[in-house]
Amino acid sequence: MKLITAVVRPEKFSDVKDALESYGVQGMTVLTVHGYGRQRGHREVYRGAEYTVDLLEKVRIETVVEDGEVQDLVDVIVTSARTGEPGDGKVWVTPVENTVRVSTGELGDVAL
Amino acid sequence: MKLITAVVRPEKFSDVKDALESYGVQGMTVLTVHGYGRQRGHREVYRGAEYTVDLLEKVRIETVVEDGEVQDLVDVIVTSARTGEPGDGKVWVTPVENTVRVSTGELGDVAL
Amino acid sequence: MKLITAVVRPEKFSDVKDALESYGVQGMTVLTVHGYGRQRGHREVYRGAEYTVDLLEKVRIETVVEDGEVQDLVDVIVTSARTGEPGDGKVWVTPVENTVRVSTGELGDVAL
Amino acid sequence: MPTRNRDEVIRVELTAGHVWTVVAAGLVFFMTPGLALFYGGMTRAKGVLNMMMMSFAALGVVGVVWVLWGGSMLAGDPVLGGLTADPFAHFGLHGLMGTEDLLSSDFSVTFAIITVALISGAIADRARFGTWVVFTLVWVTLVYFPLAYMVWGDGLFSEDGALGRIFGEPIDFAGGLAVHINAGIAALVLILLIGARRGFGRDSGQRPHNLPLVMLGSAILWFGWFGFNAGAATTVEQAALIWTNTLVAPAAAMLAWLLTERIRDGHATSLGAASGVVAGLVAITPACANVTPLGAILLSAVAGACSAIAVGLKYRIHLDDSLDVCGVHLVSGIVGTVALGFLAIPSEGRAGVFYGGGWGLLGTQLAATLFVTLYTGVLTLVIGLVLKATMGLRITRRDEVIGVDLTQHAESAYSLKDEATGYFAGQAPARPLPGTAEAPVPAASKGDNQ
Amino acid sequence: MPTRNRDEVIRVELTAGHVWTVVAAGLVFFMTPGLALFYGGMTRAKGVLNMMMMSFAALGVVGVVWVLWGGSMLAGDPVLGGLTADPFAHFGLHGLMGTEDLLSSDFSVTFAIITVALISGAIADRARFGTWVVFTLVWVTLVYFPLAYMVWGDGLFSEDGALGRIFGEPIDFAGGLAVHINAGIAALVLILLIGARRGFGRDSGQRPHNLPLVMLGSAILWFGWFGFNAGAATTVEQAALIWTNTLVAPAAAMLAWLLTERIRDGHATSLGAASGVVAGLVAITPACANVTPLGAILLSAVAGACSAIAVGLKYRIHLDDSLDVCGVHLVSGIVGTVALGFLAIPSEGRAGVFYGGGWGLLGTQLAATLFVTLYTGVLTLVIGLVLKATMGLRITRRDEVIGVDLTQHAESAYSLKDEATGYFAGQAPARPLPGTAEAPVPAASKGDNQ
Amino acid sequence: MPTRNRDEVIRVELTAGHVWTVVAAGLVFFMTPGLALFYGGMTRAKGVLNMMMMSFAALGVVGVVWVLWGGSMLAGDPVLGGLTADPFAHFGLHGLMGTEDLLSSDFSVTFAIITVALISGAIADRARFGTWVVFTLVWVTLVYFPLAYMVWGDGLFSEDGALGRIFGEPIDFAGGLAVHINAGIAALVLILLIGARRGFGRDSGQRPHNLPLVMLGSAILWFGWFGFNAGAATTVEQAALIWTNTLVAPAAAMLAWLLTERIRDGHATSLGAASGVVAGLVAITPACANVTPLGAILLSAVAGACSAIAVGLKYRIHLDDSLDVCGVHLVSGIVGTVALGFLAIPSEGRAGVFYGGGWGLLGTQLAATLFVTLYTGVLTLVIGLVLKATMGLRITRRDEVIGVDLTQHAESAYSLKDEATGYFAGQAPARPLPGTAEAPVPAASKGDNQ
Ligand SMILES: Nc1ncnc2c1ncn2[C@@H]1O[C@H](COP(=O)(O)OP(=O)(O)O)[C@@H](O)[C@H]1O
Ligand SMILES: Nc1ncnc2c1ncn2[C@@H]1O[C@H](COP(=O)(O)OP(=O)(O)O)[C@@H](O)[C@H]1O
Ligand SMILES: Nc1ncnc2c1ncn2[C@@H]1O[C@H](COP(=O)(O)OP(=O)(O)O)[C@@H](O)[C@H]1O
Repeated sequence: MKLITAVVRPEKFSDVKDALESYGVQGMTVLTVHGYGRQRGHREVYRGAEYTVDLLEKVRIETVVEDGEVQDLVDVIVTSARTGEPGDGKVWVTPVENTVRVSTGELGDVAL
Repeated sequence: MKLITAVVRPEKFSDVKDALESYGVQGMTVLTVHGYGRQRGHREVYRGAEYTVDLLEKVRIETVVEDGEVQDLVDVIVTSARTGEPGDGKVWVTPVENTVRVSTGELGDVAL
Repeated sequence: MKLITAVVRPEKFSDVKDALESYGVQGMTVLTVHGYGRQRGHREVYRGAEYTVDLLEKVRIETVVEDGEVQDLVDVIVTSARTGEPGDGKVWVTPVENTVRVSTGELGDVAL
Repeated sequence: MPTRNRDEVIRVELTAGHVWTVVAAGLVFFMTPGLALFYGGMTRAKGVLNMMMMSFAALGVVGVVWVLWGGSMLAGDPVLGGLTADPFAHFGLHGLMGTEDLLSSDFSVTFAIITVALISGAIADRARFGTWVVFTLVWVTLVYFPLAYMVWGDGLFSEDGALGRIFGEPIDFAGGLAVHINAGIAALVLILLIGARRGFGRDSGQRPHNLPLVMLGSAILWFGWFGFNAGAATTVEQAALIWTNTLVAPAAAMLAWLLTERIRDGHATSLGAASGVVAGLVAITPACANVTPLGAILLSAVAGACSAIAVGLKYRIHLDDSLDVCGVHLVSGIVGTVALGFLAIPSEGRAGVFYGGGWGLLGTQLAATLFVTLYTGVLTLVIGLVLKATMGLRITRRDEVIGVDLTQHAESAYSLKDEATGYFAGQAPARPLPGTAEAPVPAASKGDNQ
Repeated sequence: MPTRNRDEVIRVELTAGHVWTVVAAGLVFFMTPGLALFYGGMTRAKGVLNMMMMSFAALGVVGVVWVLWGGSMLAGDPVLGGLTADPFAHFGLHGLMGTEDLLSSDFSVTFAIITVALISGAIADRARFGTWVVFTLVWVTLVYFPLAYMVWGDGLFSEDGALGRIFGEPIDFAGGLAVHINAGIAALVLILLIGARRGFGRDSGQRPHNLPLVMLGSAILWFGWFGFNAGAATTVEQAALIWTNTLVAPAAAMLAWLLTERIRDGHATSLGAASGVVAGLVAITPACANVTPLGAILLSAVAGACSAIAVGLKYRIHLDDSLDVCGVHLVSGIVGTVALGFLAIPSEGRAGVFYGGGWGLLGTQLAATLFVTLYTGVLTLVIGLVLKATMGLRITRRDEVIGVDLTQHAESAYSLKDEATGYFAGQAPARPLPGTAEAPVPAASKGDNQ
Repeated sequence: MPTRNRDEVIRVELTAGHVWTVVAAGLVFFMTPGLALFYGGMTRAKGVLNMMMMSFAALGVVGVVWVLWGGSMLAGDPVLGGLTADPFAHFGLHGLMGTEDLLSSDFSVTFAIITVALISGAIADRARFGTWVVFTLVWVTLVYFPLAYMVWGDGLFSEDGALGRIFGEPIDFAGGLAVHINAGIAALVLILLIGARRGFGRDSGQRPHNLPLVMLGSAILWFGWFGFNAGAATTVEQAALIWTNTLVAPAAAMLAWLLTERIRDGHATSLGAASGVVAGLVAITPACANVTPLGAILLSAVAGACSAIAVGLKYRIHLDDSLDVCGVHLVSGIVGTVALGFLAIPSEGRAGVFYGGGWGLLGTQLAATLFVTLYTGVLTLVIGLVLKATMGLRITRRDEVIGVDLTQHAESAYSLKDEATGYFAGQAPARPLPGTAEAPVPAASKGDNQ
């Protein structure tokens, strides 16, 4: 099994989610994060004091999948999340040694 | 060392935490996430427009532990987090190459 | 490639970020988490009922880097995040099998 | 009518007293939304809407009931031996139309609304909303209107009423008996019937979710309370005294509450300040026209300290008075009502013990307190039992875990990080339109990469 | 002047009518910030500041315009055949200084402000702020002031006006025509010109971000509406009737809205309660002095149910009336205005169908509604087209994605988890001071490990 | 007393002037909670409760002090050569009981409260709460009450006072000198004594945490300010003029502030709108009865622009006026007070330069400003130094990092994601009850899997 972690633009999350659903992904865990990268930030002004915001809101998706599906899923994510501008995000893959489904205690690929 | 990542129901988090404490876990890092899976979502209605919410609040726990403790700890989490209904969550284990305790600079198992 | 995950004090985050920038890190993803560890919590009181808060706010940083940079970067983080008191946080390193830059589709080290 | 009748605007025949009544009625009206914020901020985030809705329901139901028969129950001639007035004598308020009595009735209804709303704090996070709506209708009819008539109208406790003749007429200028003790007792009965929240005393999620909202609510309550207490003042001097007491009593009770906390817990809290303000306002309510400013300080400081101590008791006796309706309104209401027996300045032939009036007034105050306790207690118990048996008082355990807002109202209060939470929170409107057979446009086009 | 002229304070020459006008003007003033909260809570989190700013801009611009020429447009003699009054007759309000007319004008300006602000709910999350500022200035001058003069002043619809003589004088006590239908039509025109929000009907991020704020806003509106409706009452009895109707109408409309939701969607919601309150207030506005309390219940229950159904229609016809200005203000405004044709109690020789007045009044009300629709529709279209062609109405697609608060105002509304969000939200002030050549101190020392 | 004395309710002997004073006192009272929101929203999230508590403490302490000796310090005969009035002449307000003077005193106390509360904005996030409580008590007694007496009572600056005879009686209708300059100078002194927040000018966490709260606060301030300014009006015409100016001045100042921002920073902000409103209100305060509406626009536009520029200066001179008490209240207070020297319309033999009154009035205004600066500056410095040496002004560095809410009040403001944050935020109540020896029930049963 592998863990795919993807950091994408918030406004593309809906598309990514739809694409993953269409592909048939069973489960995922998502959360809002702040990302720093090549993308320029914006600035905010409060009573004349200017703040440069260079940590931008992103959505981080993680999904544990079978080894055989990794390549396809990364493609699905990259395609659905892309705008072509800097700031589209990153996807990375890490090894998973085991997975358990809490409700049933099932282990391994069947638990996904 | 291994990293155990567990996604559990918010209402069971307290039990999981107590169980981990009793077991003697030294540290963990937790946060609120939204999970998508087999569990059905709910719907919300605003001025007659209906929204289906299929990303449900979950708590994500991560704890880095010695290799020997992995099995026991996964059991502790699974047992304390289970209700038996879909939506109880997932636990997965990934390899960790090294750990540092920031305050002292200690490395490896002793840093946990 | 490796994934460095660091959990640090919120009030040191700014220093860590500056240090990583000076070192030349290209990207990172951060979020607020709650940590449990050796550090003592505080208590809150509402209408005479006392609550012990033992999950304390921390900032979690993750950055995917080339293998060769891991050691230096961990040092940079540890140095900039340290106060010497319990609660300074943890840094851990896990293996990454591949990385993709969404905007261009570039793979591997060049995607970082 | 902003511009038309400029001359008429100037020559209106309102007297100052009428204007004050109109304004005071508006101020008391504003207290109920204030209470909604005060209570709403004190619940957990997943129950704030339900909490506020209970106050809004009181506004809706009591407002309509009042026009239909409630107004008549306050303004008519006594029936049932002074228990109440004829509810159908002025159906639709028609007998009051075109008279000044309608204005008095306007002022009165605002008290009915807030009294009902006060009760809701005791049953946070677990009451069925439909049952609450029915409860407000029945309770205001059977309990509030009769009691208000007994205490302030020509009912049982008036000079010529059956109880008034025996025990004397109690002093309750603005509602210690009819509002606060009344609501407090009803709350107590409902708590016993509905049971404690799941996790009561153990689940730290039950801490207040938004304290600035609580403080704002307490401020609106205080602001409105100047109308509540002083609205019925009949002379300049009385209005000034009441205004003074309505400022200083919550001030003193706040300090007393904060001091109690500082000594007991080591910290003075903002929730304590907001609570102390309300306790002081409750305590001065019956007494506002009948004590000196120094008396007000004394009376309300005692009330503030008593309530500060009382709110902790619920954990010991495992009685889930969720937002401390009993601890604040019942306790401080009794302190204020009974303290009059000591502190009332001489007026209309009555005076408190400290002013040489003897023990008579104290007896009257105690008797009236006891009567309200019994009357409200018994009737609320009956109403509650019937509702429990028929509609059910409480949501299911599962719904309570998910949250009362989501399960009773299909809503959640906040969506503050909108890009993300927005996308997380759901999908496109699944059924945007009622009764449309066609696939809804939005859902259909959801996949578009627009 | 708190203490100086103690004697004078007491001997002021204010009459009760004046005091009520002063207080009522303050209450109506307070409605606009209430509306800002009501609307602000209903937008997504990244648009709340812009939403509130549109109301604040109305306060700023209309306040100044009124002193300059607006006050004159309400108070002067008719020009252009009764279309408006001379805007420069009382420039700077100078002709009103030292007279009671200034007080009437104070009351009037608050209506102008909120009418403009009402429109903004239709164009949430996508309007250029600079264009909005100019729009408020032009629209209040060309549309609101003339229309208010026609309906309430000596203009076209007055007894002696051209239309008044043909169709009769419509009943519009507090602004069904001049305020709600007027704002609703203007909103409709702007929606057509500006287009739907990106993702309208699909993006669930467009749900309300802060419902307690919405409920607070609706409560402030209700509170202020007692001044809005009753501010121009000329007798005690009328004030009492208006107060009664202003309480019971929103109560009944709230219940009607909640019932509609319960039947249609299965749940009564807090957004429904807040919306029902506003719908009821809108509906009773023209009718508040001319229907019985029972009539008010009927009229507003119908309005509440109609608006509850209307707000869903926008998805079907893909008309992005973002916060339902048309669904609530236009629909309930029309219901209230037209219902008078049936429910008006006899007065000044006119009465509704149900009171034997025949169909005449209904015709007058319909004609006036039609006239306002045309007048406002055409003028707003012209103003909107000119602004679209010159300044542009809408922000860029990119700015809309990032959020209107950040791109129009360089601010974000909340930073609730401050350690973290604070650090995340940015760096030290990059340019704390205007026009300073030296490197700013803060930025320079940022690296310090202090 | 909602229903009892229906007849009396109608026949009250209040005059319109009394009613207006009662209402105005309520409005001014409401400003202090408004200020608490305005300031509270502007702090970081971990300091909002402490910020609001400083205003609540002012309500509590000044409310009680006023009854005890403060009321006497405003109402009595001059002592110490006109520096103040005898604080014990009317201890407990007893000499005012039963007279109309009590009503005047009610109105006055609300000014004392908000003046003290205003100061707190300067020392956000770092003041010891206990010290603040003591400061309010001492400062209101030694600085506010005497100064108010000097300016408005029979003190030094009255016609017959020592300074009034030399420099003339300054114009300060509603408190430019006694309230805003006074509070601004006191704030300045405290800032110097307490020092800057940790991270001042570098830590972006110090941005406002809740801007809708700030806007709500500014709206409540504006609403209440109609009472603040017009409360002491003695004729209809004066009341109308003051109301007009209290509407148009903040409107104009808001536009001026937004324009300044637009030019300087490229964006008009919502914080700018809220701040501009307050700056305009401050500037018009002394002048509200003495300038024309056009004069009000001019005066307040200048004040808005000046304050908009002033709030940026603190970074350059590294003076941590956290919420800009000096930038807004001191600067706009001085602008308003001094501008009267030019813009005052002729009355009581005085007029501004532009109205042919010569330079005399300008001199008087400047002299009074200087006197207040010195009086308040010196006394506040002494009080501050004594408190610093005894109780300590500032919390520890560690407590500041953790946050002033948690360390001073053992509370945190928000718990919005309650399942999670709730569980995260802590454990079951560890010590639910004071003084109980037994293991508390909740904690004991925590492990239960109920
Ligand atoms: N090395 C990295 N490790 C972790 N997250 C990263 C890394 N680089 C980028 N990110 C995440 O991806 C987001 C987009 O990166 P950015 O450099 O702005 O654009 P691009 O993805 O097009 O290179 C960042 O905001 C950050 O959240
Ligand atoms: N493949 C997966 N990868 C990551 N997280 C997952 C995955 N599957 C499920 N989850 C997480 O676990 C939660 C529960 O999963 P769900 O399918 O609803 O029930 P169950 O755990 O009983 O199968 C989800 O809400 C999601 O957060
Ligand atoms: N084994 C662990 N796994 C995951 N996170 C941990 C672990 N131990 C500590 N942490 C994180 O590091 C933070 C600091 O740990 P703590 O034990 O309080 O101090 P120290 O880092 O000095 O040992 C914790 O709040 C938690 O977020």
